[in-house]
Amino acid sequence: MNLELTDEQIALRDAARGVLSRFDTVAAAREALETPGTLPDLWPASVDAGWPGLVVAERHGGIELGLFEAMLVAEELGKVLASVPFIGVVPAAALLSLGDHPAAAPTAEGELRPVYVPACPPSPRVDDDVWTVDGIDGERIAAPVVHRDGSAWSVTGTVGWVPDAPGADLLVVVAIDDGRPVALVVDAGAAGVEIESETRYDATRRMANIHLDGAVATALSCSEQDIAGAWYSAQALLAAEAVGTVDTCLALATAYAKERFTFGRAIGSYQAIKHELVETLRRLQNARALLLNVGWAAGAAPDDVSMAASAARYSSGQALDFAARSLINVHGGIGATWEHDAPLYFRRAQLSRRLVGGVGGAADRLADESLARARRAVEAAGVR
Amino acid sequence: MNLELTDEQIALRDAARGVLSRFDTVAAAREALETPGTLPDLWPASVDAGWPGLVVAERHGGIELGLFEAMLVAEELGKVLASVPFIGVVPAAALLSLGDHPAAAPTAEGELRPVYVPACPPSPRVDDDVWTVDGIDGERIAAPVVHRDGSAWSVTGTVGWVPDAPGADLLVVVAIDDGRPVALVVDAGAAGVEIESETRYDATRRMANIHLDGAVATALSCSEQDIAGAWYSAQALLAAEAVGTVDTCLALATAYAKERFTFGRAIGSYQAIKHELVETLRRLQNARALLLNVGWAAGAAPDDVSMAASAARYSSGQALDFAARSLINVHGGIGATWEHDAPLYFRRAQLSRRLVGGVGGAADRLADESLARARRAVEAAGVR
Amino acid sequence: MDLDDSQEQAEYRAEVRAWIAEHRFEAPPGTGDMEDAAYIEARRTWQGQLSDARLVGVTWPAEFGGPGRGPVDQVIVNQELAAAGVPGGIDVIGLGLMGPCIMVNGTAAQKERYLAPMLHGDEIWCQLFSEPAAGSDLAAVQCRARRDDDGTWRLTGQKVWTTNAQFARFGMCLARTDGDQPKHKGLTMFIVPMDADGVTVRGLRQISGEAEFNEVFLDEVAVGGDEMVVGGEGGGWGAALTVLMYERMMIGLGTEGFGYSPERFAGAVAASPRMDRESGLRTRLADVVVELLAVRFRGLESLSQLADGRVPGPEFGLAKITTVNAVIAAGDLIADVNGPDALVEPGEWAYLISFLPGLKSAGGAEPILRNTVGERVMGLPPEPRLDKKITFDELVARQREGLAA
Amino acid sequence: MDLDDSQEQAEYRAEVRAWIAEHRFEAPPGTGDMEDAAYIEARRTWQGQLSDARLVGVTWPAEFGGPGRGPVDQVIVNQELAAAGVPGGIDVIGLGLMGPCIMVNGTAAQKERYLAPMLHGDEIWCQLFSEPAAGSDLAAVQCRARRDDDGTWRLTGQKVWTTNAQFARFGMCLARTDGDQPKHKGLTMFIVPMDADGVTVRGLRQISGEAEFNEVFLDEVAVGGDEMVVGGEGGGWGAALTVLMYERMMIGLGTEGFGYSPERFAGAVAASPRMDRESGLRTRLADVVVELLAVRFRGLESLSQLADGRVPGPEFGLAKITTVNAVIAAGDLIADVNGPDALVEPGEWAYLISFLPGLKSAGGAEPILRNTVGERVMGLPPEPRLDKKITFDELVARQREGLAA
Repeated sequence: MNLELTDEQIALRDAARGVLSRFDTVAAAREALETPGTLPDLWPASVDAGWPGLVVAERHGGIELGLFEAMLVAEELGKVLASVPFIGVVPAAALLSLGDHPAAAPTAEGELRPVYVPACPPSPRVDDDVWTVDGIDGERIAAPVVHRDGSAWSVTGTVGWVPDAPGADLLVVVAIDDGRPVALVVDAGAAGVEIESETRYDATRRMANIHLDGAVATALSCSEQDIAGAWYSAQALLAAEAVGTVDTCLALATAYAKERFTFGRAIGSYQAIKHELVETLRRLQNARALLLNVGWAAGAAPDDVSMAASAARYSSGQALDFAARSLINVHGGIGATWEHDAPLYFRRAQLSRRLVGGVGGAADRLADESLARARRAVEAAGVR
Repeated sequence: MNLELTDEQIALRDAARGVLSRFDTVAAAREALETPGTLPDLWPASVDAGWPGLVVAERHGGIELGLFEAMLVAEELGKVLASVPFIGVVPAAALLSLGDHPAAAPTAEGELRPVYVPACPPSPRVDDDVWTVDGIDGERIAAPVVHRDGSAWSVTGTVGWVPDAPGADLLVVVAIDDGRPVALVVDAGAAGVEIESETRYDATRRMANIHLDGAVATALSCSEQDIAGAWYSAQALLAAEAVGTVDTCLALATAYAKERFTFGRAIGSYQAIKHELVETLRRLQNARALLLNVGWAAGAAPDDVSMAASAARYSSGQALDFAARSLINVHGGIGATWEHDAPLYFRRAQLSRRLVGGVGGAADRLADESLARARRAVEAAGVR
Repeated sequence: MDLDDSQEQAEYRAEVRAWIAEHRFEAPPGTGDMEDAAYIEARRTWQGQLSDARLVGVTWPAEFGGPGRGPVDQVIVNQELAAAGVPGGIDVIGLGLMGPCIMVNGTAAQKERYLAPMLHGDEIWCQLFSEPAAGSDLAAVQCRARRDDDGTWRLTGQKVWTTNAQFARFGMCLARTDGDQPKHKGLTMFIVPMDADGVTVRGLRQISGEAEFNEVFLDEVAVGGDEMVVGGEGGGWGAALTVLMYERMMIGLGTEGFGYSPERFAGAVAASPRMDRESGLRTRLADVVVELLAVRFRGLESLSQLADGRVPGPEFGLAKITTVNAVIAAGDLIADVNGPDALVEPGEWAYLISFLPGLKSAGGAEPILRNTVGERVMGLPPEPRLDKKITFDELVARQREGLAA
Repeated sequence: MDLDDSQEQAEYRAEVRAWIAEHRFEAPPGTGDMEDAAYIEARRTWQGQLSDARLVGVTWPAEFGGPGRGPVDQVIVNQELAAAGVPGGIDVIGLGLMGPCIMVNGTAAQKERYLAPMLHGDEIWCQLFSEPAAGSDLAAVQCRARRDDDGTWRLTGQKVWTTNAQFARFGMCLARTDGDQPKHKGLTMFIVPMDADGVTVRGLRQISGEAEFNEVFLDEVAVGGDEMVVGGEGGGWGAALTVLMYERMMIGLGTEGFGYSPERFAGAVAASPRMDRESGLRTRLADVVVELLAVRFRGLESLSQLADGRVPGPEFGLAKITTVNAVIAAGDLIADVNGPDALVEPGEWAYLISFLPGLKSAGGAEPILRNTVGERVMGLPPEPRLDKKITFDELVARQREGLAA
């Protein structure tokens, strides 16, 4: 029985921390709000650290670590609001590696940058078998569709708010081929591909709305489970990133509560403040425990990954919303001013919870999985 | 502009308080838990006070006051957990009076006791036009159905958990006749009527599951709006009753917080306790303001009654849940013991929120009404 | 139970409405760039017109040039102005807070000198109370005032959250004149000419990037002699309490004025099919609607009380708590339903979402409001206070020690 | 990241499982009437058997007759007993709390006299700490002990929340021996023979009507001389702290043992079609599931720490807060979905709903736990304390004054 980090995991995490400490990413986050487009390019450092190849198989030149190791890096990114193409890269790299695609090796080496264009597997609640994507207007819409013309494949559809898409060389698109999901590789520069760069509210998060109109595509030989796995990886990475941000929010709020005095006492001595900080700690510890659940499931219980990743995404998203607001509250009025760092974490929280199916979508999924399991258990008991 | 109680309303409320002060209803609530069936019969006192005829027209011998006045009485009943047939009687009496039924006069005089068998009007969200009732197993089921045989009417169906049904002489049943709702009068002793008395968790609340199987019925000449109004009256009365109970919970908790000491201070001086009590007060004041909304709508804006009654039911139900739990929490362990009064209020809260469509159903209805109004506003703007 | 006007009120409303109908085309727009001198000038002129028509400072007594009407009449004026889409007086701080403060605490000469130009919009006022280390705990202000040999008071310190400072003619400033007294004593209220040497005003940007407030730096500012003291030397805390009481009333009666109506928020999500389908969204909408409906009727209740001549008590802070939290929930729901595009800047909902965190602590942070209601309304015992029986200078020294330890 | 046993653990588990498989048919049922002497006797005998097999008090050191294994091994035993549907030792209080208290604080003679019969189930123990006016604030106990001329200690007072008192042979009682000391001083821990004259045990019924706990009244109970004092005269608070530390560990590791699993609660609502349709129900289920899953993995985390030889700190109280609130939410959801019939008594869900409010304050009320975590884990400053520097008798007098005022 051991849920503690291994020495290798600790080394990976500390290395990530070391890489990121060379950049003032929080100052860069503010600067980018003032002057859009000024974010430092962390991609070279990310390549040096081997992050694009983290989950790529060794035979493709990758490090062949697991999802949990990628989550450790994501947590460090979240702590300092680093703008590194990661959430969108790791699931794409995993699919390229699983599909033994020629782009896997240059991805691992950082020569090619792929991006995962996310699609959500059908819920056990819904009777029909629909894969959905984020619509630009907030609605859930049907995933892109494959058209075949002999051996030539093309893909058509729209996906909103894809993280890390601007600047990507390749799109790894989940699309529907005759009712079944396939993973496709599409060249970002191909005809029929429009990548419309966007930022919203959090200047550190580069996104794009992707319009595919008969874009030439090649199929990856991935299983349906691999394709679903990419969605849950993205959920888990967003969860880990959020946990990192919560950690920072709590540290900043706690420090301030010890040094700020009102009515003759440090404000951290008042129950209202103290209990709010403890509540953040409670949520942080719970969310982090759920990251362990994902890591364990990814290694030992693949059937549990969907539930574990959804639980982690939901828990961490709620924790981040609470922590970012609490960070402002503890600071009082000054925490709601432009010059303060607190709004940068708040902006991160506000945008992140609405990406890749949203935190609410993860809650729905978690409930659906729980109900489906309970119903299967009843059926199994009836059969016995 | 005046939302203050009139002198007549204050007199009515004080009279109710006076009547109830002659009984130790809280002690009776505990006694009935120990020994089922021992509740004092408050019906004679209720008749003396004129409550059965409160909303009955003067021409039928009633006092012809409005819904808001009945809510003032309900609030007093809720304050002391009085077990008086009221929530079930008032809407029934109103329908009998509106339908100019011969039973209206003996109802007003307390000679006959009717009970309202509730049915919920269709929501603006649901496309089909289904009136529903509480099923015995917690599901929402279709309202009873009318069968006509020439001029002879009969009704068939089941309605779960009808408050005040045991001991009633007449049932005022909402049923569906060829797709439209009608209000029917059914003799409680008629063939095909089964009134299965039940209590659950709160011994002060007498209820019955009602099974109608071809029971002979006569139709009341009430409008569909009157029939829907009966449902909203029941919501409003349950809301007012809950507000009364919250009031008592808060008073008891506040008194204890002033006299109980820990760590050398009265516990009410700690922010955790103080802020929880203030939260109860906030919820109480909000719920009470929403009672005023109902009272105003009932008098001046009939189209707003559905929304106002749903809002009041939801707000007061949530407030009562909070207040009853908080009453226990403030008392610590002792509040969770049988001998203490706190569990009596807790039991009231637990059952009440699940009756007559439930507090959650009221929330759903409130959302549906809000969305429907917003959508109509958009349409109206489009037409203009 | 009657939400309609009394006959007298209806007559007043008709009169107000008629005047506005006649003059609305002379009014400047209701919102504009508060850094733009021309816009400010237009608003100031408009306040003068309203003042001539007796439609600002409605509750100001006749002896100070006001119409001397009741607070419900002020609400009627506000409602009619809002219905016509026309702004009220620009100097909300002066009209609502600083004027009453001078009426209660000022000398005859001060009333004579300052009230008429304030009412007419000729001289705009700002409130120099809060400091970086004195927000909720206002009595902890550190801005120091000392008297020169010639009797001139000189003020040095930093104030914050100052609305309208960028174009105000005068500020009402709470400063410490004696550090050897306990914190609530030794405070004095000063009138500060905002154009005096040593006054620097700097815009303070909020989360949205907009400067809703200012910081004001005072560097050895010579404000004048005792004729600039309101409420007497050492009487600053009493004068400040007057202002806080009026502030509570303003906030309590003003929530609908912010546009925080349940209808607006329901409208923002009604178009999405997700509302009918996904778990929790309708319940969250119901939560927003029920809270804001309750605030609406709580507001009407207190208008009824005002009409009866009763002033709302500190429980009014609860309406502020309810409103702020419900609107935060509304913004959250709207962005959840409409996705990242709801966060576009500039944009209605991004602005709302950015604005609310600051509103949460403005006018009393939630724990402070709850303390006040618990103690003053419910009679719960106060927390032990460590800052009341020692001098202010000693208190500050102890805090430094506490930090070093 | 590995939830499987180490090889050593796997071997131990196999050994334990084999013993249980062989003897499970000799075991009494896991639940029974705790007022029934025959059932108690059967449970006591079973504890003796387990003790002979070294399957109770797994962490008790060899010098006190225990197997001296690690806490993870105790968890393995608990898991295997639970999996086989067989109860553990009846004397959970003695084995988990009172035994360790005597090991740490007792005299050699006390260890010799009491530990072996406790381990074997021959003498069952109860904990006489809490009082009606001393729950969260345990150091405020008022039960008085005075020494007779012949050296006999006599105890008078009222204790409450006493598990197993109805059949305990001994109680460990915290009593005040000196009211002229500040409250944390002047306390002494006594061993009380529960059959002594003047001891009265009364069942204390909870919301459900079941007596889960007892009240114990002590009326001039002669417990014996100094040989009955644990931890020395005036050393009661130190001895109590030992117990509180072990209590925290018991609660922290024990939540799944209560049957509070996400699967159980999801199962209770899965049959209702309303779950797929109505707003908010699925979100509420998700809230329950996510919290209880987190508690499960927090528990596994701390087992990993225990396996590493590290003892979980006070943040463990947070798992209790999470569990209690999640289970309250689960009961609420289940009754909302299944309607009034979910509240039938006796019944699984009515019992759950009745049980939880008491659990909320048991083992530390939520505000106290949050204070502890905030101060001891996060290093936040404590609240000012008014009760530490004065004598206990003076403190009680002041409270009376406060009430009279």
